[in-house]
Amino acid sequence: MRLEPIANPGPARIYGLPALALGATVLVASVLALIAGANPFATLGLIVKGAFGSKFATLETLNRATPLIFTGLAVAVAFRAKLWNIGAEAQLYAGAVMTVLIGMHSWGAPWLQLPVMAALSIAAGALVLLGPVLLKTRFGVDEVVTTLLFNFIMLLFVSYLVEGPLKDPAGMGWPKSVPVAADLRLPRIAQGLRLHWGFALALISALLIWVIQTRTVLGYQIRAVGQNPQAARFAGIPVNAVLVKTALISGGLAALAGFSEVAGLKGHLSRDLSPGFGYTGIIVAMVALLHPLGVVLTALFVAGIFVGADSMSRAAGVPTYIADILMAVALLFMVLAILLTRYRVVWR
Amino acid sequence: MTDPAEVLRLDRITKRFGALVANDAISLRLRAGEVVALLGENGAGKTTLMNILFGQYVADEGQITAFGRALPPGNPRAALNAGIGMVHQHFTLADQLTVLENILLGTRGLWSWSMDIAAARAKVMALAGRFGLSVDPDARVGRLSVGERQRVEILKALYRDARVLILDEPTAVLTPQEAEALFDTLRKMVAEGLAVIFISHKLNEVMAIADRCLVLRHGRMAGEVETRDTSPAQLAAMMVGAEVTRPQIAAGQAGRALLQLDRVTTPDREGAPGLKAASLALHAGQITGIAGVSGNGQAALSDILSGLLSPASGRLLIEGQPAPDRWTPAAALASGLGRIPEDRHKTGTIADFTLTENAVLETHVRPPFSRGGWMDWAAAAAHTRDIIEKYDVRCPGPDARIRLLSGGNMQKLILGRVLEAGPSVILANQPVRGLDIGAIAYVHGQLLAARDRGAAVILISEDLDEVMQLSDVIHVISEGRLSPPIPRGTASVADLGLWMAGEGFPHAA
Amino acid sequence: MMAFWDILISASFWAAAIRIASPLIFATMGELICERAGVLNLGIEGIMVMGAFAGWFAVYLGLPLWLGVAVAFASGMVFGALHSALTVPFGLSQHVVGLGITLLATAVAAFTYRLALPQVTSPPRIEPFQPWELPVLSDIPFLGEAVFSQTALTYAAFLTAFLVALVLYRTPLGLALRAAGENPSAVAAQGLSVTGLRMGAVIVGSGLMAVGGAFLTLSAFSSFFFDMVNGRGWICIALVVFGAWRPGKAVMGAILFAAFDALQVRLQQTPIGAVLPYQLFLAMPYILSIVALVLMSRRAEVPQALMVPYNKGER
Amino acid sequence: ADPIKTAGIYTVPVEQQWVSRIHQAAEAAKAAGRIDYTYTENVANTDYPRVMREYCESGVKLIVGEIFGAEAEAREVAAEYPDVAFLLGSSFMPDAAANPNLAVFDNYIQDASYLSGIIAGAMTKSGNIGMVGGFPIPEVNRLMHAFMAGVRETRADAKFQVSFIGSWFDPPKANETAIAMIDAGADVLYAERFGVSDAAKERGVLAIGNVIDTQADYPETVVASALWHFEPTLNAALDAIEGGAFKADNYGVYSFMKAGGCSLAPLGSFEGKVPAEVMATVAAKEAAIKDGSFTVEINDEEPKSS
Ligand SMILES: Nc1ncnc2c1ncn2[C@@H]1O[C@H](COP(=O)(O)OP(=O)(O)OP(=O)(O)O)[C@@H](O)[C@H]1O
Ligand SMILES: Nc1ncnc2c1ncn2[C@@H]1O[C@H](COP(=O)(O)OP(=O)(O)OP(=O)(O)O)[C@@H](O)[C@H]1O
Ligand SMILES: [Mg+2]
Ligand SMILES: [Mg+2]
Repeated sequence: MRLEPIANPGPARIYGLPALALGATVLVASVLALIAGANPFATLGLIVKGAFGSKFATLETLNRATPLIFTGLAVAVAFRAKLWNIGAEAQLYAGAVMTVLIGMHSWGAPWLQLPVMAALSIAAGALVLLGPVLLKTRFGVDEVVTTLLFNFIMLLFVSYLVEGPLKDPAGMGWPKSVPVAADLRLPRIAQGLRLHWGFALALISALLIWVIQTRTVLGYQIRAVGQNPQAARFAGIPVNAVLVKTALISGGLAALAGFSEVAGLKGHLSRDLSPGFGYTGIIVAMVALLHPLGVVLTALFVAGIFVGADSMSRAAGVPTYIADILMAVALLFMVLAILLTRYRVVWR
Repeated sequence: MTDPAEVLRLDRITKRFGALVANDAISLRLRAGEVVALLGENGAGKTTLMNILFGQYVADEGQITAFGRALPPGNPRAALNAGIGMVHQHFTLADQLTVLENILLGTRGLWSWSMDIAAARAKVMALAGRFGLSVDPDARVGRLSVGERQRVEILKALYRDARVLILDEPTAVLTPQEAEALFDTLRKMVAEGLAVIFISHKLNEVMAIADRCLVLRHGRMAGEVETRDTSPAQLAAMMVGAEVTRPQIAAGQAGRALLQLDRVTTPDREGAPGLKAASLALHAGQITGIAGVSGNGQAALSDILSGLLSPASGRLLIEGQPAPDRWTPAAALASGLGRIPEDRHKTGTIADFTLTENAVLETHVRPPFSRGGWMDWAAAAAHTRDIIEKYDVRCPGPDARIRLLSGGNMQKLILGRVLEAGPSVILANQPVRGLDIGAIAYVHGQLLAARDRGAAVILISEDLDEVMQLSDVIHVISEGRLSPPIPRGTASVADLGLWMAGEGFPHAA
Repeated sequence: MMAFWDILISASFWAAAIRIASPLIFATMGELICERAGVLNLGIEGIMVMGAFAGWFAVYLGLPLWLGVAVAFASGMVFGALHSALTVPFGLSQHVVGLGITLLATAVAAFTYRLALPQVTSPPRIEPFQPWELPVLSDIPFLGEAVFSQTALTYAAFLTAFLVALVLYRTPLGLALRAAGENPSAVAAQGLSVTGLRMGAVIVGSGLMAVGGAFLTLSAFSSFFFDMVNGRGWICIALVVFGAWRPGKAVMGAILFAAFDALQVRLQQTPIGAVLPYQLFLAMPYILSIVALVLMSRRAEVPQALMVPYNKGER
Repeated sequence: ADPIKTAGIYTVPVEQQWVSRIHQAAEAAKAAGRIDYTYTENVANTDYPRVMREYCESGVKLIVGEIFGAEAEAREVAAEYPDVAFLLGSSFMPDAAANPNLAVFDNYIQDASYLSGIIAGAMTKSGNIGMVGGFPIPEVNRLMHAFMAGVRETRADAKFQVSFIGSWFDPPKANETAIAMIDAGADVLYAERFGVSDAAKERGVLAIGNVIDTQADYPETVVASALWHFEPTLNAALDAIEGGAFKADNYGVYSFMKAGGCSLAPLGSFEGKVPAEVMATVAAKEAAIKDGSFTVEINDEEPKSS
């Protein structure tokens, strides 16, 4: 079999296939529910209810989506330049570490110190990605592996910090960091809403990245470097400088995920701050075809599936692991569906 | 009634890509011991036809018979087993593997436990000796020169006992010497009864090697002639469908020197020599030709001019002033250089970018295409429409991805991009490689026009005829050394050929 | 300082290193096969979890240990088939599919475990592989204890590595696989199926990864835990790189990494361990991989078509 | 009365020793008709507050769980649902002002650990005892200290190797760590984590269990175990709820031996293999603990190798 590009896919394809992917996910959910002895016909309703069925559910979904928007954007920016940043997880933790370092003592007015915290977190994340990128530009070392490896080094470093120098003396020996000062927590968007300004920051970032990608010289250069670095170099584009700039943006965005999780939700750093947000961000970005606004939608979709399916597992009495299964299945179906909106399969 | 010597027969092959008919009921016969040339403009359907023959595409209609037996469609393995070998336009070799490994690939059942390297090596060496294809069987392919790689490709086919060999533009990337060696090999093969299909845009080669010529035009068979009954001019007319007129070339009016190299030396790189104390002056209103066998320092020269390389010693002067310290592609562009790169696919364009995005690749940092870091896409699109119109770029529109353009049209866009920026110095590196005659005439015409407007043009080409026709002054390049300038008409082809072969330049006056 | 050398020259330390290396060797060979054919398989971590579960569960249900290994292999092949179907003919992003498979396989293992064993209060156990004393060999001083008192599955790991090297470098199949990872169009031009080769490599490679996981439940330990693989899959990806895509070097790398792990555990009882944080030792494998990459970067040995999908129709 | 709607939220699977005791107690209460019990396991700390909220929203009246990794957020949730009773494992004390509805507990089973130490001290020949823990948190530290104190009763000169594997759940690693200790001379292991007893079994040395009784799995290896019983804790909470008196208490005391919250597992296959005079000491100490004449010291400092 082979794939043939479709010149002008119709709306039936563009909307039908992703819908089919969702349908197939629900089918898998129902089959799993059946196997687990639950009512297969209730799954769809329970998932939707669990994700968006109440103000509480919706807010939880948005909360869950926030770090995914950041990491998804981080990956989308980097992948545009064909900079395979698999290390959003590490950059996220770098941002989180910096947030704690700056935020553990309050030394200035929050309106001053919070932006400093955010900025230095961005710098920390950027720095973490800068390493692999310099190895790439200087020595030609493949960044897929180095960024992946940095994730584990970073996690061990965090583990060292929370068991050592940053360990909370009031934490009863539990491996977690000192807390961020109370006045340096990101405020809630509105009174009584469990949604903090990190979410708004994520949306703003997405818009900003979109503008950068489509309207600026840098955005154009990033794409040129991604598509054909040699031609870009010949045309006078400073390839390495563009890669470094890309890395700074990408690492910074991922770090904001850590910043927003720590300053917005957790208040401290621990080794399990991120249940794989950095990795899921990769999938989010790819499903979104690296489009920044698509990243927002995809992050909401992924968060919705997870929160909804997790809630469904409790309501239907199915083991909780079904949430991860459905998230994975939905994502795989979705990337396939999106591919097939642009290509047709020819059997010969 | 079949001809006993007939080895291959294509009957009314038709292939459509969507609305486009790439091959329209094409028939072809091939006899043992003959060389058939397949000619046609870019996009005429030559490669498509051969891909069908080799089973990589499936024809919509028609059938193929090899050695009297029908060939199942869409099955390269069947084609190989039927004795058909193909050397693709773009080589299909694995760089990290050795020559021997590349040749052995796929020749033995996948599930067998041994490769019997010794026997294979002996067979390869025997074949190499017989056909004059010298190559080290244990060398990594990635280390080989283009000519050597092509020999490996031919050995691959011969190793599988191919009786029919298809060569798709085999000489497009070869030096004249390598091409001559290839023809020797082909003659030996034909003498042993192999049949060859040979695709080329170079009519003199076709006249030299082919027994018969088939001409395709827009996917249709435009004619078939015995080589001895035809002439290059007639072939060209058949390809294009009209008489081809060559531009009349008058001598240029030399102005002041716009760019000079003063005893420039650059380091050698991976087998390719750098420049050795090379001196050169590019004058306004002149075309300066660089003649030489590829791999003699042309890459270094081109890199120096385009800002990819700085001189290790010696000076680079622009309008008499030393070039900026940070000599980068951006600096070169800023100081008025225009560049038609050697490889339009790899370094000239970005395949997945639109025409517009490609058209401003080198100028996007300047107004009107950008201001203060912000792109102005409307201005860029307007500019692209201008180029499309002025340079007759045949394309769906400025928003089409450039990968869909044929080589000739891609080259026209590049030409427009360079010339519209109003460069004072134009570096044209192999500007017509792989183009058909119509496109070649167009590109040459534009270069001459730019010269006449006062630009200094430097033309790097391995095609000596092209250099001699166009250039007002010629430098021969050999082993990184540049000869003194030779004015138009003061040296014969034979002289230049000798100097190119490194027989020592005449001393500067 | 004394303690440090005492550890290094003790046979039990090297026995531990070889034991810890065994699952890594299986999975690294699996990943190496995939990457040699041109496919980065980031599903490795999840496939190892699946193998750990499937192998263990089969034995728990009463199958003999070796059949448990076979079941693990088969479970890996299933996920390998899914991975390759998406990444090879469809050419979907190998990052996405790989991470998706990791998520999926991990969750499927956990889901099945909980469905099958809803009411356990302490993890059920099986009788795992026992060390297999070889006649004569096991009696050699030092070597006998360090190398020849391992379980059969450890010996199988080394045998697997040997076979992988043999096939890759000495057979037509291996040649075709390597070529598929270098330049798929060269393979296609010789009438071989790139799709078939790559899918085959991913499927078999995933099977080996699963056996690596099963080592944890059938040899290293006797129960199944959800987090049991604990990043070992990612280590194997590093090992493939560290070993420059060569089976022999990758095995040496696995032993080296395992030695760091064994050392780290032992150093905690020494003065050094009291000074240096244990995380430093755990990070060593990753840091060394990066150093190795930098040192190797001059000679680009990376399979040239790694992560590049091959599609006949496209241009 | 109607069964109390109860939900368990655990950050690890219910097989994990510590959680398994809570889960079992809850299942028992469910069987007895006192509660209506559902649970979610393996909840990441990131998701913990969300799951808490979800259960609260769904009308659960009692939430049992562990908030060691999500203290601040969990307490915030508890404050938002004043009508729900929270009985949570925590290293911190209850805060009646902020969270009148949040009570804490922990496995204060140092009494049983101490007794198991006495036996361990009697069983070691080399006087070298290996202890493999997860993280040096109070609930681990205090049991190790109590165990060591017990050992010193019978073997004053005992040496201890202490290691933390930096994970709650990595049996192969615990296994390797234990083997390293055996190689370094340990002949009795304190099996705080899964994986340790396997090493002991493989190398033919002895192990002392913790929290759960695994002797059935390792009949030749596990001599004695300090068991935790969650039932007294849960029952006390249920009584309080039923009486409308649930408040911010520290339920840790219900894990004390006096309250029936811990015990020494029966010797089982080691019956008769532990010297009788040692068992007499154990019995005497147990009686003293129960009548309050002897208290095992609670020391939450991180233990170090000696
Ligand atoms: N895979 C394809 N999909 C769609 N159209 C194709 C494809 N391959 C070729 N074509 C079309 O077929 C026509 C013939 O292309 P082909 O490559 O055979 O030309 P050619 O004669 O070999 O040209 P050149 O001299 O430049 O090599 C082209 O105009 C192109 O539009
Ligand atoms: N997949 C495709 N889809 C559409 N058109 C295609 C495709 N493949 C090839 N073509 C067409 O094939 C034609 C010729 O292709 P080819 O690769 O032979 O280029 P070319 O003219 O030979 O360029 P060059 O000589 O520079 O390599 C082009 O006109 C292009 O439009
Ligand atoms: Mg062609
Ligand atoms: Mg061509």
